Amino acid sequence: MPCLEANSNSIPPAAEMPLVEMSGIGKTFAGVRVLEDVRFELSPGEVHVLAGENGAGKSTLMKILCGVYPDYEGEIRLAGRPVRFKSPHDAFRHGIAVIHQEIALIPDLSVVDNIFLGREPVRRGGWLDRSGQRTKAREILDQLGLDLDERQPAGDFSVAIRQMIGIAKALTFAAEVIIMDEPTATLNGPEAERLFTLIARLKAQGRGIIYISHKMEEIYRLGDRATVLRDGRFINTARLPDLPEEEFIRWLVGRKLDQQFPPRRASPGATRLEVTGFPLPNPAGSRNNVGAGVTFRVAAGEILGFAGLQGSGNSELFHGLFGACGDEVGDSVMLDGRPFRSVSPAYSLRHGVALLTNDRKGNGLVPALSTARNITLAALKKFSPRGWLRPKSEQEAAATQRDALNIRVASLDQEVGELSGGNQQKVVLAKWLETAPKVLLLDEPTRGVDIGAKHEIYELMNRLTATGISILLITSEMPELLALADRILVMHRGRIVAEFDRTVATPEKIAHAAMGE
Amino acid sequence: QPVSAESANPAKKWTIGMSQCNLGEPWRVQMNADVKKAAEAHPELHVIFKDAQNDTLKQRAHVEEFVAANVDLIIISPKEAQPLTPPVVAAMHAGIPVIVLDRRVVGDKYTCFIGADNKKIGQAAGRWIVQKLGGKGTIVELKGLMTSTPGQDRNSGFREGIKGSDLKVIFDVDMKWLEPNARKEMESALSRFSDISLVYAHNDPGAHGAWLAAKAAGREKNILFVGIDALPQEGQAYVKQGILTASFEYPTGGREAIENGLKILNGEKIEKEIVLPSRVFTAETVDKGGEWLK
Amino acid sequence: MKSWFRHPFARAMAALALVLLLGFIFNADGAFFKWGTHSDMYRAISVYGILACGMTMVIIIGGIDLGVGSILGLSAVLFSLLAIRQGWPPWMAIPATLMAGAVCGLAAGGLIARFRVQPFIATLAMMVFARGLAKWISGGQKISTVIQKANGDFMNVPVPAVFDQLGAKILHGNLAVVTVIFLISIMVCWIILTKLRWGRFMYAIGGNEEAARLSGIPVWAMKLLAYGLSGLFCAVAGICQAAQELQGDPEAGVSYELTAIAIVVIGGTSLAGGRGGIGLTLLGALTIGYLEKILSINAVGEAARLMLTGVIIVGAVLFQRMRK
Amino acid sequence: MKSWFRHPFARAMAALALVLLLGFIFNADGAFFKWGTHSDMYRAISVYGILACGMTMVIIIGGIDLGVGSILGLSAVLFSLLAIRQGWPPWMAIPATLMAGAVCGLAAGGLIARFRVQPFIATLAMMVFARGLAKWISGGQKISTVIQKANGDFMNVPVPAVFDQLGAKILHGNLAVVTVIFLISIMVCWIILTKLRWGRFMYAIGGNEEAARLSGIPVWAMKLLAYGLSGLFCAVAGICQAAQELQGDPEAGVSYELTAIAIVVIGGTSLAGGRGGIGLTLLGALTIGYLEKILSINAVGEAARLMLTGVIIVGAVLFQRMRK
Ligand SMILES: Nc1ncnc2c1ncn2[C@@H]1O[C@H](COP(=O)(O)OP(=O)(O)OP(=O)(O)O)[C@@H](O)[C@H]1O
Ligand SMILES: Nc1ncnc2c1ncn2[C@@H]1O[C@H](COP(=O)(O)OP(=O)(O)OP(=O)(O)O)[C@@H](O)[C@H]1O
Ligand SMILES: [Mg+2]
Ligand SMILES: [Mg+2]
Repeated sequence: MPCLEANSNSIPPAAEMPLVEMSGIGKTFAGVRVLEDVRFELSPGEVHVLAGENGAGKSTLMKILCGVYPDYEGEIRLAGRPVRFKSPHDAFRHGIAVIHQEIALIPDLSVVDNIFLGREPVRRGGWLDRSGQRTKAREILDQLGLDLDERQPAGDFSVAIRQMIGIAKALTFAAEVIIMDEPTATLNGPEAERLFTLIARLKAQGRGIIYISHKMEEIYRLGDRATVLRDGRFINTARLPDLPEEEFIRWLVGRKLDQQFPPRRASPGATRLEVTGFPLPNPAGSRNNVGAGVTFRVAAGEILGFAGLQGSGNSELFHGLFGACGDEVGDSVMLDGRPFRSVSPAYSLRHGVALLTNDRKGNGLVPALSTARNITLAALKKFSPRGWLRPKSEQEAAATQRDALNIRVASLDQEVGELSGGNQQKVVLAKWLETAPKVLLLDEPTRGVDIGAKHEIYELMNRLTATGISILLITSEMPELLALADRILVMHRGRIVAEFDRTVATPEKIAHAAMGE
Repeated sequence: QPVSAESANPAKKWTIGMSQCNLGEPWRVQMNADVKKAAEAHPELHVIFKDAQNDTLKQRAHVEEFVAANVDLIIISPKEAQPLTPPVVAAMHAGIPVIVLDRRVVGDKYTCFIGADNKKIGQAAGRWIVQKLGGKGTIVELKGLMTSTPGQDRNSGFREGIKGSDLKVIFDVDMKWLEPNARKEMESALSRFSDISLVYAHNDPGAHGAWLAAKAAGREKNILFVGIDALPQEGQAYVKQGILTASFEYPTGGREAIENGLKILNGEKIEKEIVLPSRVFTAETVDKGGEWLK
Repeated sequence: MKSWFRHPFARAMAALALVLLLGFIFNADGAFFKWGTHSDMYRAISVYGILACGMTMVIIIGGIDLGVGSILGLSAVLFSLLAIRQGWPPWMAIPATLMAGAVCGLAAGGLIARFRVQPFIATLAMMVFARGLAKWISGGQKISTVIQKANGDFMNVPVPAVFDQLGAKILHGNLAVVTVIFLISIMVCWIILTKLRWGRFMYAIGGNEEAARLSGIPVWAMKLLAYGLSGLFCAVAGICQAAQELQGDPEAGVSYELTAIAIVVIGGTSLAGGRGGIGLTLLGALTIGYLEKILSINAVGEAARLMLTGVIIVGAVLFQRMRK
Repeated sequence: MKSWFRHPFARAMAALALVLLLGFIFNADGAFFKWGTHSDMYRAISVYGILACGMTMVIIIGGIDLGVGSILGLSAVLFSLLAIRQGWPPWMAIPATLMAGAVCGLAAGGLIARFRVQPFIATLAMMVFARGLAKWISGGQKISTVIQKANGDFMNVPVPAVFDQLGAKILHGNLAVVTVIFLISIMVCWIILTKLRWGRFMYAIGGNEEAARLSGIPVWAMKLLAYGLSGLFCAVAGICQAAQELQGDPEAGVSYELTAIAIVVIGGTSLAGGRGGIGLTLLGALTIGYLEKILSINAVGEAARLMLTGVIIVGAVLFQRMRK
């Protein structure tokens, strides 16, 4: 079993000897300093949380540790021995496995092939051992509770499943150090739970886990120690049980943060969107074709939450409403009392409907364009009367959004592909806000966003709804859903199975309904 | 001979397969046109044209296809001697007479070769130029593709022709038969040399391109231009327009091929090697149909 | 300072500078220092450059256009047929030819945009089709002022004035008209790509087509636009070529697509789409133009010329990296 | 059933079927039904097919190789020089030529993998360089059994047996040896692409290079491998070409790169990389081979042949979509 056995040149667990020691780490991108004299330490059998605001440098620090950026300053020691990785391959051979923040799968390769990519088990003579691969893949997928055809291309699956495949990929190999960069950003409760169980098991085996997250509950539940970065600098390391949450947040944000969820005063107006028997689009290859259709209505100024597990079809519903699938939907949708035939995204945008998808890398951003140009992309008509661009007003609008959402960029001309994950998410949100929509479909709007910025986004949503905008919201974070949504619809296998008012909704009720019980 | 037996029947239709190696050059288009024109005069002839697009192996396949279709006669203007020899031999073995046009095949397994001699034409051009310039002057030579035999022969023949004179070739480059290339190269020659007596180009489009370059530089009056091929609508017309001083004919042999083909089909005896004579066209002679080279 | 060198434009400049340096060293007895040499080079590269203008937009939008050389040939033939044989005045012959070029581009673009045919295949098909059409309408012959009469004799008609005008040099023979047309094409593309909404859309589509679509960008219309414009520029180039050669050659433009793509790519525009610009294409055209010119004035033999071209291209590209 | 048609292989089959259908209809008085016609076609397409084998891997890894035609020419010349002029035995001449081809491929691959030169540029440079080298070592002459002696006379040396063997047809003249070599090349690629880790790596790199790198795949080694193998297949094709032509022509293979790429792409392998396969390339080769053959046995004129080729390519590709 070449893949599950411990790596040959891995480090023997020593009592005091830390597994990983990083000291004096510095990193510069094109003249911009993103890490300065950072230190970090990981012991065997420990879950060490790495925390900080968006753009603080967490992912960069981890990419240095796993060999992605070979040119850095400072020193890394593995079990006391100094190392300098030249490539991810190099790092893996030293027993370091990573779940990257941006899901790094090959869309056209099957799930099994993705899981074993780069360390395929081979039979004698270098031939691929396909059946062996499949059995092993099944094993780990079952542990993660993933019931899917492992021969299907990975690109066919929703973001959450792809995230799970990424996790499976890192866990299939018995690495000494496992880095998890926001593994639960798109995961629902039950899926996250299974991951936590696995983490506990790995911990018990003496592996070291570096865990990056913006979700407070998780951090406190899993973490043994936490290290905080801010603006690329080391702030502090502390044992988590001894660290009050308030203090922790102060380290993170540099100031005190009042309650996380601003109070919501809902004042729903007239019916804005009325959906009757809307047929869910059926993406090629997907087997859950549901005939009945979906029925609901949203009022102006209301936030309507959608809950549902993996495969409930809520993301597909949003895509369909927005016209992203391109089919004519007939008269099943009424917007402000008039039929709304969402034939294309352009049509929807003209009628004031915007969709923020849950896959910012796949279909949210144009990485090669600058931050400012991404922000104005969907509303470009506004900035180009009669077709001529107005770069100045574009720049001004982008600057306004940057300040409102606290987007950390070196300059608005920086390519958006170079931003940190959370900041990219804010750029996508800014892009859709810039279209001044009447109806905003938000699928995981706060994916990977730090707590400070989340707070501001929540306030922003309150302000938007106060002006009569309707928001449809999908989020995998239960507290967020409960605190923001005025009503919550629960979906299961393409149907709406329950509806709760905010006053009566509880996590348990929603979870039950979501499982179809 | 099955051929002569059948030729008694006047209603007999003959099918001729014509394999052209490339139709990307006007000269070869002209060859096909000549074949076609000559054949149209004989209602009993039906010619199938195939164009190998400058691909030896494709041309080989074409000959094989003609054999498979059992044509009565094959005319081939081969791209290459060596690789096209085996299919020609195979056709002869199958009892199909083969006329080889313009370029040769190896050995003597063919019915008849018709073609002109590039080396002789090059030589004639050289001697003519020596005479024209009075044995003294500077020459720009715009060569055809130097990996092709016509290019090599038109070059070596020319060099032999001017041997012993005081003519100096000051600039020689490969323009690959193409007019835009010739113009570009000539521009370079013009910017390097203030004194150029004559441009010798391996084909008329090349000479025309050179003339265009000289005209743009305002120097076309001080330079003579000589080309080869002398197609009526190209070289001969350029001479008439006063663009070229002379153009040397490189006959296509299309008409001769049909004429001799008919003889073969009718069982007549013909010569195995027919070297086509060539003409030079100058301002004085162009209207009279040129002057035959000795 | 340091970041200046990272800019693609500066890197394309570095490659051009290297080539110019070679020109200074191997100046062919001073021929390289004459303005005429440079103006000749600009003339020679102009037709390729005009093709490269359309190609830049097609590549930025994430496609490729193999049809440019053939559409150029078709346009050259058509323009000559109309202007010489039919005797149409320029104000009719030119728009008609431009229209025909644009239609060819749109046809390929339509296959790509509506039927999702790979750009390589759709434009390859256009490449062979347009070449066949050029040969068909010309009867395989060059369309020149020499015309075959019914009796088989040839007669010579005068060259239409528009040929002379477009093929001429202005400013006392110091600048070719086609070079001016090339510079105007560059300007037009520059405006489209940097000043108009369309340009932004093209970059967005090339960068992430799905994100562009979801942002309400009319992806297929933009693709049609890019390929249509490319066809239009091919027609412009074809007219220029015909005017310079005083004839419409159905073989004109064979393998020009490779040069046009090379100009765009050596400038620094990525074939992956979404990045690059027309300024880079201008520099790429100059780099390739000077490279050819320097080898030409030094009368370098064919074999050595090819080998040197390969080596210098690599050298120039590596030189670009080095400054980084 | 429905999903079967969605499979790329089935779609490539549809295109081939359409072309074969045309062959049945326009069978040129039954010529299309003779085995000889088919075996000729297989022979004619084999050299292109061998190039397309290497090209498939390069395209799957997300690159492109413009150098194949030139490396073929260089190999043909080198092989002829070694086997005819130097009189080397086949077991020395063949490996030496293969080595040279692989080195050319590796050189281009090295620029791409190590210095991140765009594949288009690196292989374009190799394309001109190898062509120049072929002309240089051959002195611009075809290397055949006709040898010019010092005194200017020509003498004819016998054709080495290896030329006859490789250029022959086996099974009573029913199958060309080069076709067998083509099929073996297909098999080799099939094993690499589907049975070995290398193939998996190539698909991964073409699908998402960054993700592949993060998965610990030695990206640059794989790129070297793909381009090196492509060079190797070029040398195989060059040897086959020389054997069939009984000479080494320094102009051999000009513009073959376009045909090789077309075979791969028409099969259905995407130029974007990461998708496709060698089986598709086989189908693509047959489609293009039959298309040419059918036009050829019907002796369609040049202009019409080109236009029909364009139309049928588009038709075949649209036909593929239709079944979906
Ligand atoms: N390739 C790059 N080029 C230039 N700047 C970069 C690049 N990658 C990251 N950065 C910058 O480095 C800083 C740190 O980014 P990093 O991704 O490490 O943040 P992070 O802490 O992981 O944030 P998040 O919580 O949003 O994921 C950011 O300001 C980002 O813009
Ligand atoms: N493009 C696609 N091709 C094939 N199947 C798809 C595609 N998109 C989604 N699916 C499948 O359709 C089902 C529903 O997907 P959807 O994204 O709506 O789920 P979801 O409940 O929103 O999940 P998530 O929590 O990941 O957002 C899933 O099984 C998913 O794998
Ligand atoms: Mg991050
Ligand atoms: Mg969802």
